[in-house]
Amino acid sequence: MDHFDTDILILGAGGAGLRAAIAAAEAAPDQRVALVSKVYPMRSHTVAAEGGSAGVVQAHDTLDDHFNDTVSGGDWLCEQDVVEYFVSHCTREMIQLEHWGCPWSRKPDGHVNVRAFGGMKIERTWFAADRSGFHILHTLFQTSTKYKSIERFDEYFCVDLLVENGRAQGAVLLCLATGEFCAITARAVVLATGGAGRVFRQNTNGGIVTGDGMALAFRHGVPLRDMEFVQYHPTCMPGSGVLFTEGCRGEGAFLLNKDGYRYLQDYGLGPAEPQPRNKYMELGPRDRLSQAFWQEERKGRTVTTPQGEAAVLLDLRHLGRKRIEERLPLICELARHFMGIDPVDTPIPVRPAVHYTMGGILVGIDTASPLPGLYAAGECSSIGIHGANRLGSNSLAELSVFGRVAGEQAAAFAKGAAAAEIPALLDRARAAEARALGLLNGKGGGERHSVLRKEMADSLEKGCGIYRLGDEMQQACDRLADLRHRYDGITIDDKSRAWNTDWISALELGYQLDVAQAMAHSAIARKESRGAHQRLDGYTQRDDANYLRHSLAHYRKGASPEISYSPVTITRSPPGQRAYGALGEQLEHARKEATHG
Amino acid sequence: MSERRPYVRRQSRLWWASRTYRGYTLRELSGVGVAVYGAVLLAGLDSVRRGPDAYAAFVGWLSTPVAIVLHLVLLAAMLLHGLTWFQTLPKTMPRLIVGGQAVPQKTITNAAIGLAMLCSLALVIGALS
Amino acid sequence: MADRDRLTIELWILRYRPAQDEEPHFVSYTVTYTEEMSVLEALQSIKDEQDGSLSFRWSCRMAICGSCGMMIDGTPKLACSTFLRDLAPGPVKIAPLENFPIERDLVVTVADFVKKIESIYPFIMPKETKPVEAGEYLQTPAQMAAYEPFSDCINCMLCYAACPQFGANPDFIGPGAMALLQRYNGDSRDAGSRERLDLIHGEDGVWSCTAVGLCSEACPKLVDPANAVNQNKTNSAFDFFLRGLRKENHS
Amino acid sequence: MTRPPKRTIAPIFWLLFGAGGMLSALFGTGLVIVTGFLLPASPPSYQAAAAILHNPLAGLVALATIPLFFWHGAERLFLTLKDMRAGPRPLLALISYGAAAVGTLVTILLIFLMEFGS
Ligand SMILES: Cc1cc2nc3c(=O)[nH]c(=O)nc-3n(C[C@H](O)[C@H](O)[C@H](O)COP(=O)(O)OP(=O)(O)OC[C@H]3O[C@@H](n4cnc5c(N)ncnc54)[C@H](O)[C@@H]3O)c2cc1C
Ligand code: SF4
Ligand code: F3S
Ligand code: FES
Repeated sequence: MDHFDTDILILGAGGAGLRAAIAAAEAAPDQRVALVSKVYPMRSHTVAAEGGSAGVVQAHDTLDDHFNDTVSGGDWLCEQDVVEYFVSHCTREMIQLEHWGCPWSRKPDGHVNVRAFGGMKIERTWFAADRSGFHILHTLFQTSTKYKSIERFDEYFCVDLLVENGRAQGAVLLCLATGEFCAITARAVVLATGGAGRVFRQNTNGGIVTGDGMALAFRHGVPLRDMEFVQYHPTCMPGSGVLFTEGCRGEGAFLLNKDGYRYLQDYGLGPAEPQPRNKYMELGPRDRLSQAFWQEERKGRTVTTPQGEAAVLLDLRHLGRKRIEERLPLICELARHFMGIDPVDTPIPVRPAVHYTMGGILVGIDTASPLPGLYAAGECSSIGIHGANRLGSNSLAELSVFGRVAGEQAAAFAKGAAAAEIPALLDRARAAEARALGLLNGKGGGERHSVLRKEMADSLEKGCGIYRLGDEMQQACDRLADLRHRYDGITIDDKSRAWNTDWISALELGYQLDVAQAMAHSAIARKESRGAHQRLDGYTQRDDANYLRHSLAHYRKGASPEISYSPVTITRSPPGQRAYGALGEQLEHARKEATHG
Repeated sequence: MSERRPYVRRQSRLWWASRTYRGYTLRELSGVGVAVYGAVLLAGLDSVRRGPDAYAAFVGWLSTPVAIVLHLVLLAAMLLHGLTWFQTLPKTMPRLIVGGQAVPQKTITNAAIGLAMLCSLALVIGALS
Repeated sequence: MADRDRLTIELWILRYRPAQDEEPHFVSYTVTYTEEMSVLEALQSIKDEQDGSLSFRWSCRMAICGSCGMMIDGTPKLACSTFLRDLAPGPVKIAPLENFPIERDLVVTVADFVKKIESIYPFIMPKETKPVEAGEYLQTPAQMAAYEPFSDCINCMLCYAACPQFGANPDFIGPGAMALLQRYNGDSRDAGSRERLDLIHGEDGVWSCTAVGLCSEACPKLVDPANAVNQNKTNSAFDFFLRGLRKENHS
Repeated sequence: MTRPPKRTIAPIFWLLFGAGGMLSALFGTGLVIVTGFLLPASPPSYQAAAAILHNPLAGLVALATIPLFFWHGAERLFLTLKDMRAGPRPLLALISYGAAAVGTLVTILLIFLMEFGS
């Protein structure tokens, strides 16, 4: 097996991984950085983010407002100290990206422009047309090529972490092109492997978003936090789940039911004004909008698409051709190309689909996980800013802010750390290789992993959807246990080594099943409704007395995960009622009065 | 030893004749037509230098079927050349920004073709008068 | 619309498995398809239901990650945004991107292309360095319009598959990397044009391009890489004659 | 950093090619119509033709136009031959550019003779 030794190993080269690599290279130019990704960095799923990234810039906006929006958006399940750090560093990171060349959309005077986003009180979303993630990712990737100390391992798939003496010291990689393994030993390891949305059926995520890093850390004893909170995005393409950015609504789009009625006003988000105010109607948060869809579907007020899916209508027509084509070119392309609909004169049928995993690898404000030497940033991590529901545009900001922190922290740790214990690590690496080869060459019982994958996605969609019921969640847990068991008996069609995507998919499925179990078990254990976790079986209310706590899923080999809880850090925003629309405004007034009075 | 063994496909020697690239090859050959026409011009010029007999012979040749067909072909080549030349023109220059927006390449091409039509027309009118 | 017609279509897929095949060969698959099914979805259904050994790259399914370029009926296309309804009745020929070595099945070698991208200093070389604390550089919408389309390149390499000069000379820097070069050269915040231009004066730089122009037609993102290459050919030509003057200016 | 690659002399030919291409694209069609169709239909007398051409200005115009047409065609011929892989590159270059060079010399010579000769 090939072996490379390095100082800082970064797994994942999406937005978070690239930002971490650059930060590490700048913080410690004398240290070597290995940057690993199972796809070329610019294919990472950050590329698909459309809407934009948060950062307070306007004179009438404040960090406090961003803080409050984020904490109430997360239904108070946020680590408030982390949110505080986060909001005060977003803008700096956005400017840094600008200096590196990110083509943010501009105002006529040459200053960066910002747009409105759901759940944000004031416009603070930096955007690059509707290709914000694309431009951020390409800017970071291209900028990273400037640093000689970064060595990339493109199209290398991580099959395991190397942990020795209670410290993360490297990883075992499978080179896609050759099918050969290699071990990278390091003094510090950063996980930046992205989310896990593809465990669900209809989702906005790319094929590579399979929760690998979450499962890797999980298997090595790092808890996954708040995994029951999975965000549904309200406006996606029926069938495929491809996203229509929230930027559409930021630009003023309406959501209509089959009668052409702006139904959100029936769900506490009104009044319905021609130009929705921030945090009202269409600019409410995602969980609320997705829940309203579910209710409309129950009432039979949705349309049915040719694919047989229920949908509501995203209406852009009143914005006019010029604005639509200028601000939302990708949306035009998607609607015209993929659906044969011109948004200039026809509303687009949309429905919710799984979009984002709020939970992830437990890390502290310094991005360090409980396993020494292991850091995590980006969607794979749970640093605590999203709580029970993430606000749109907080995630790109997160990967910038905490990608940097992770790079710097890992560099600092590596500097002080003892050298990797290479012989012992290589033994472990060979064992990991043998396991992966065992999966490839094992005879199995003839079952295809694609069958298991579909069943997994179906059971999660049923059991852990927009609204949840105890027995349905139980069924999901049971089916997942069964799938986990059947997974050991799968047969891989393709026994060759070079570019064996059959094998890779099977390895990914293993990760997905672990993550899915963590989600389902965390969900069934939370007996309340909060943010993206909404129950209809008697636990319809938020229960701060018992559940203003983070869930922690712990891995147990061969068994279902164990769930425990940890406290939430609350510094200055005591849990209040989470409301939007007119009620939200009233409550906020009252809160302000109270603090001033 | 790994299994990896990238397979390099050789580009077909006749790629330039394939459907995809036929337009390109014709465009290039139209440029050769320009040179051939240069030779015809030179021959005419030289006939004048060599005296009235040579000149008469040249003018006489111009009316033969061979010369007429040749000139028809050259005319087609010139037209194709002119058209494709101005289609390529905007590709060879920086994006033209007017009033904050890029001028569409079609506009540049059309303007240049218009200019070429004026130039050629001027020659024809000049010759007729 | 429950009983929509279930149509079938035949796909001829060029397959090459280095472990067992001497050279690539076409294999036929038949898939059932619906109106809105893309070529990528057809390939996925083959992989899931008929033959798990078929390999191809994909991720985003929305024409933005640039993974799924392939030759579809002889034209370079993104599989995720090419629809079977437009190719019916078939059979449809699917092959790996032209002009690139085949790693396996529909997977081609990308590393050389990425090296080219890395070679052209694909980052801002600022005119004046400015601390982040001092805020953003100003850039008017007109200044953005000068380079923005070039920044939309998704690195899908379709333009390379369309370019016969790249087919003839694999070392030709090619349209995609030139689009990126122009993306930075055209940026009002950048001062690296000189250095980048110096990289492309050679035969493998802009001078392999014969302005075929099909690169721009293949581009799914309207980047117009032909403009990037040929504009710089003009620049390189002028620089060839004017470099004497330039030296004087510098010293 | 990487050393700059070797320059080629392609820009010289490219510039000639461009000048010839532009001239012919602007005036080529008109010229062909005039000399190919109008002239044989009603040919000017020899005296008239000679008078026009003996004017040094006309000589200069011809001197610019004809060789540039040659160089334009030569570049395209060379590239097409190269595309067709018709032979080793130096040979193809020799044939194409050589022809244009000879044509240019001949043009200069003939025009010189016409303006200053007998
Ligand atoms: C369609 C869409 C639109 C979005 N829009 C917005 C938006 O407008 N604003 C916003 O703030 N957020 C948005 N988000 C969310 C945001 O884009 C993501 O959360 C964020 O980009 C995740 O970045 P990341 O760096 O953590 O992971 P990714 O970009 O997913 O990168 C993961 C990296 O890890 C690598 N990797 C994974 N597993 C392995 C393995 N086993 N071995 C080796 N490498 C591995 C991958 O190759 C990749 O390089 C959107 C998300 C989606 C899906
Ligand atoms: S220029 Fe266009 S075709 Fe070429 S790589 Fe970029 S996006 Fe793809
Ligand atoms: S197709 Fe090739 S030859 Fe030039 S214009 Fe485009 S790079
Ligand atoms: S799958 Fe991403 S471009 Fe097609």
